[in-house]
Amino acid sequence: MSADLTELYQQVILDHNRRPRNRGKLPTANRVAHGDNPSCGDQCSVYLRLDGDRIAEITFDGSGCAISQASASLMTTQLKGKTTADAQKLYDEFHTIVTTGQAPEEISDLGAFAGVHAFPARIKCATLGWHAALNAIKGDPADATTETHKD
Amino acid sequence: MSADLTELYQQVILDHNRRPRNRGKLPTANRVAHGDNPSCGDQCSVYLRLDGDRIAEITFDGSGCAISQASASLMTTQLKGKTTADAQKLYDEFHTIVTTGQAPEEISDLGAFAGVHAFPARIKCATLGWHAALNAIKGDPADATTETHKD
Amino acid sequence: MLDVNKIRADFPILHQQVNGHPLVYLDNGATAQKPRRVIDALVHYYERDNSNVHRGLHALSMRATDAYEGARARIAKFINAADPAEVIFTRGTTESINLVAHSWGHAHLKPGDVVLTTEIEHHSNLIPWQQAARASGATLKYVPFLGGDAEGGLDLAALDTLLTPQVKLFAFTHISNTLGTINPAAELCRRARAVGAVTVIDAAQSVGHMPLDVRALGCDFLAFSGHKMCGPTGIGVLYGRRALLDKLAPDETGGGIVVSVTYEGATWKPAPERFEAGTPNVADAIALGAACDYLDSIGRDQIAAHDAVLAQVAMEKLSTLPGIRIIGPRTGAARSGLVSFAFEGVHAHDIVTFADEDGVALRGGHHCNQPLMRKLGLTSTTRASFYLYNTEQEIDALVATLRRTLKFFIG
Amino acid sequence: MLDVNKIRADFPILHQQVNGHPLVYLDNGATAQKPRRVIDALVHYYERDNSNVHRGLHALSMRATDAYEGARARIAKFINAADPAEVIFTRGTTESINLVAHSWGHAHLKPGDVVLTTEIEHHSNLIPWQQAARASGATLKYVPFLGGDAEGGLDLAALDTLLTPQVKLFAFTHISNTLGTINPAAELCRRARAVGAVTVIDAAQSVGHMPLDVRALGCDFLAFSGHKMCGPTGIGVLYGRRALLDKLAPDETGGGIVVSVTYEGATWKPAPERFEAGTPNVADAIALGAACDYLDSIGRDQIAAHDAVLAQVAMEKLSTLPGIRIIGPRTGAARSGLVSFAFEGVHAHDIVTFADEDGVALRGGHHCNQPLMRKLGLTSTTRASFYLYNTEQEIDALVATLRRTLKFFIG
Ligand SMILES: Cc1ncc(COP(=O)(O)O)c(C=O)c1O
Ligand SMILES: Cc1ncc(COP(=O)(O)O)c(C=O)c1O
Repeated sequence: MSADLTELYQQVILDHNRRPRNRGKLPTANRVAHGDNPSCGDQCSVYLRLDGDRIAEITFDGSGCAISQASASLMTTQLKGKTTADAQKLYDEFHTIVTTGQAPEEISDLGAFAGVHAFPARIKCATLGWHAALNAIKGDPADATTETHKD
Repeated sequence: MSADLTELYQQVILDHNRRPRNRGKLPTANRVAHGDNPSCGDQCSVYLRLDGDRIAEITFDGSGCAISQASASLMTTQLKGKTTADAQKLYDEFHTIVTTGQAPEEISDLGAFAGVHAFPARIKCATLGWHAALNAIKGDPADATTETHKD
Repeated sequence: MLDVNKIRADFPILHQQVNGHPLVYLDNGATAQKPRRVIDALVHYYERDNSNVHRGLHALSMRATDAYEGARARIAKFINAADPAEVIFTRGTTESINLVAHSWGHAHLKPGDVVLTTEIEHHSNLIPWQQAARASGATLKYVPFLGGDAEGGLDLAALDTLLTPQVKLFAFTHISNTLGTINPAAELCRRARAVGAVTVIDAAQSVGHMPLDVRALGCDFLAFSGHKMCGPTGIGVLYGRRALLDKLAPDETGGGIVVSVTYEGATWKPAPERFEAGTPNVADAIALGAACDYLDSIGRDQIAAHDAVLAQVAMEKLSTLPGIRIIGPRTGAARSGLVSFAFEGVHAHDIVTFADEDGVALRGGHHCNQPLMRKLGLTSTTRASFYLYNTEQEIDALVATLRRTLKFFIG
Repeated sequence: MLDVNKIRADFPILHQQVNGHPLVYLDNGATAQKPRRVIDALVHYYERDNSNVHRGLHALSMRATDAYEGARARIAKFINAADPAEVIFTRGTTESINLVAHSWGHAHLKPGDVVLTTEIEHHSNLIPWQQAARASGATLKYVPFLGGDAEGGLDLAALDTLLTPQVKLFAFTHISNTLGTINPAAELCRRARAVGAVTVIDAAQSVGHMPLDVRALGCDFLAFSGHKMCGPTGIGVLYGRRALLDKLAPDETGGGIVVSVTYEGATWKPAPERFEAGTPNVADAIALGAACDYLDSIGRDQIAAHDAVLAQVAMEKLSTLPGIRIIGPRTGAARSGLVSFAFEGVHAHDIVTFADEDGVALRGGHHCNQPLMRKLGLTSTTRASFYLYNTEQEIDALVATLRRTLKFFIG
């Protein structure tokens, strides 16, 4: 396996893909948004319980490649308990990671996605769940279609 | 001037172009048809007085290149007094002349158009008046658009 | 038997390394590669003859017009059309189908009418009919497909019930791009004709892969793309029976299609000009003619046999992989040279990414067949699709890379 | 000043004999010739990168997608669009205008509305509006043109009366392909915007001949063809302002434009995908990007100056010919690099045929401008149209062949 591919499919990603965290509908959710990656058919729904501006609970559901599923899973573990402002900040950092391959020191597991930058076609996969989560936070009922976004 | 071009623009053609015969509307006409060459804009109307199956009188009107105008003019001189069957026969001979360059011995002035065969794009010009005349004979009110025909 | 080594030498693109491995191009269902002869036709045109067509009397324009109309005649022969005027140049299958849906649909469909298609259509032979039905008030109905060994074959018994006199048009694919099903197109046309329905065949996957004769099929319209049959991108064909075309209004209007224009209105030339508004894609039409020459020099019957053998071998070898589900008709049923498959727990995109590391080009996804995928209980499949330059060794490379991928993801 | 000899070396087609004479290509208004760089872009694509775009994850598909989207961005820069998504690939100007007439017209036009265009439009910017007006019940009105020294210039005083709040759309040409008129496009857009009308510019004759900036022009839509700007046939662009595009439904539907499809219906992706159903003309889009590179490497301001000088020289030399009538704006007025003319008693087609004997490629006819011809009292004109590779010597060849022709016909 090439170095690029090993970078892309890090252990943490494979682990989240095999055993997704926080998967399934959230009965207590007060926000939900859906994301589509129309070119490849990946889908992701994100369910939130917002408590003021804090993300009290978050789950996801969907289907897609290992990158998209692991990213959504890992995201839920990172966002739980954060404020909505923190969530936006984390996404910005995550976006930098997947587009540049540069992971800042202090960021832990999200850095596993640095390998994505070598596969530009997969950036959309990695950000799908994040787009859905941010739309849910914004209360935007529109689908988060990755192709409307400049990743 | 090249031999091909001299062949195309024979004296008889130039003469008919400069001094068209039987040009203008025919007040006594009982048949009329219009021909268009849509790619180049050539137009030709043919007016007939049919007397039984004989072409008692024939005139033409229109605008276009020397080939189309001379051909229509010469045609009127050839068709006047002929039966409609003769007209069809003459057209068939004319068509052979302009597509193959082969003029049968006995055909006189029509042979002047043999040079057209070396300029396939001009065959439509040479046959425009003829198509209008045959449509007039048939009593076909539809425009004779040269591009519907396989010349 | 095809001399595949000789054929491969005709395709410059095949002789490259991808990620350190020789390119194994198994994405022919999406687009085919181009032989030298087709590329040369483009270069020749632009270096010697390029000019606008139809309205010119100078040497270049006459050469360009002759070559363009020559390509039309060549393609008419390729599909055995009665008349070159029945060949309308379009951008591809999608535009060809839209042309019929717009022009024919607008003129003929009304509330109470039925447009019939099938559950296995590509989006390009599905959405235009949804739109035409919506615009006219007609109803769109679908011929269902079968499961089991005939998976993806059409349910011809259901067709008996569906093909009523209300059906004004029946549009179906010749070959399914996802399942590999080859539909009995001549029979479908015959039965549609019996109730007076106009037929539209989507021949995107068939015309370059097997002998095809529009008169033997008995269809009214047939659509295909150049790029899937070794021709360039940006050119395709709508074949239409002359009698129907002459009664149809153009969808796009503009220069080149008119007899007479005033500030009040315009009158149309006959087919094919009527349907080709604006400067046509001259160069690519000519190169598509060259693709016909190339394919006929090999023989489409030979290509069909070669495709079928590769699909058979691929299905046998793939079925040794653990947990694989092969989609589409099994043994016996008519099947084209493509094989779709899925694995529980490994997504098609991860498979395609891993295969690419080994130089193997596959396609993964819904293949523009979303509703069909849903019916199959899948979100995506991986597809290997073959053509005249593919070999059995390439199937071994495919199986090897899949085995490595499964090992990585499943262990 | 252009180094025309150096430029000519870039165009393989120019170095040939026609009927024993060096080719003098003066039919650039119909289509332009292609530099080596554009031809090479096609060859490179088909020999190295050819694949279907957007839906693929293998190396070739990613390269093809990058090159295709790169071309879109390149063209956006060429016309200074705010966003590459505002560049929609079409077959050419005609299809671009039809797209607006169909999609925008269908959604917005109703009885009582006025569509405004001008009396000098090419059929491709005329008939689509006649059709859209007919389909919607709107009225089509024309801005008249002037005579005299400003022949073919628009009557801007009449525009005051015509531009009422009922006008929903104003479509006009940037440069007339018959008269050479350069319309004051920015002013026309500004005045149309003042009454709330959407503007559509036909830039077929301008985009490759002068600097063009859609934001400076302030237009809503702008249409052009690749083949008239040194690009390949079969590719063109519709520029549309993002805010308008996002509210428009697609005209053609099929694969590649949808988010989600069921047997009941579909939802659309945003622009540009929404408007590009089916496999796009990938190779020619990429080659059009190469044409932008080429033209910008020369400089469109330089090309415009060169065109203008040639037109000026041509008008001076042509006016020495007996009985000539030169059409279009005279001294002072804005004028592009093409000159139309007519002789009493010698038809344009005979002139073109004679010129061809001397290797000079001209166009004769109505130039897809039939109603304008009628207004000018003509049935056809002969047109010489210039581009970056033409020289003053070629104008001498033009005048010499015309002199011979006149001698033959008139004496
Ligand atoms: C002013 C103008 N508009 C529109 C067109 C149509 O362009 P195309 O034939 O490339 O669609 C042309 C060229 O023929 C033109 O000169
Ligand atoms: C069965 C089928 N129909 C239609 C199409 C659409 O063809 P195109 O994208 O060339 O218009 C395709 C190819 O993608 C296909 O496989």
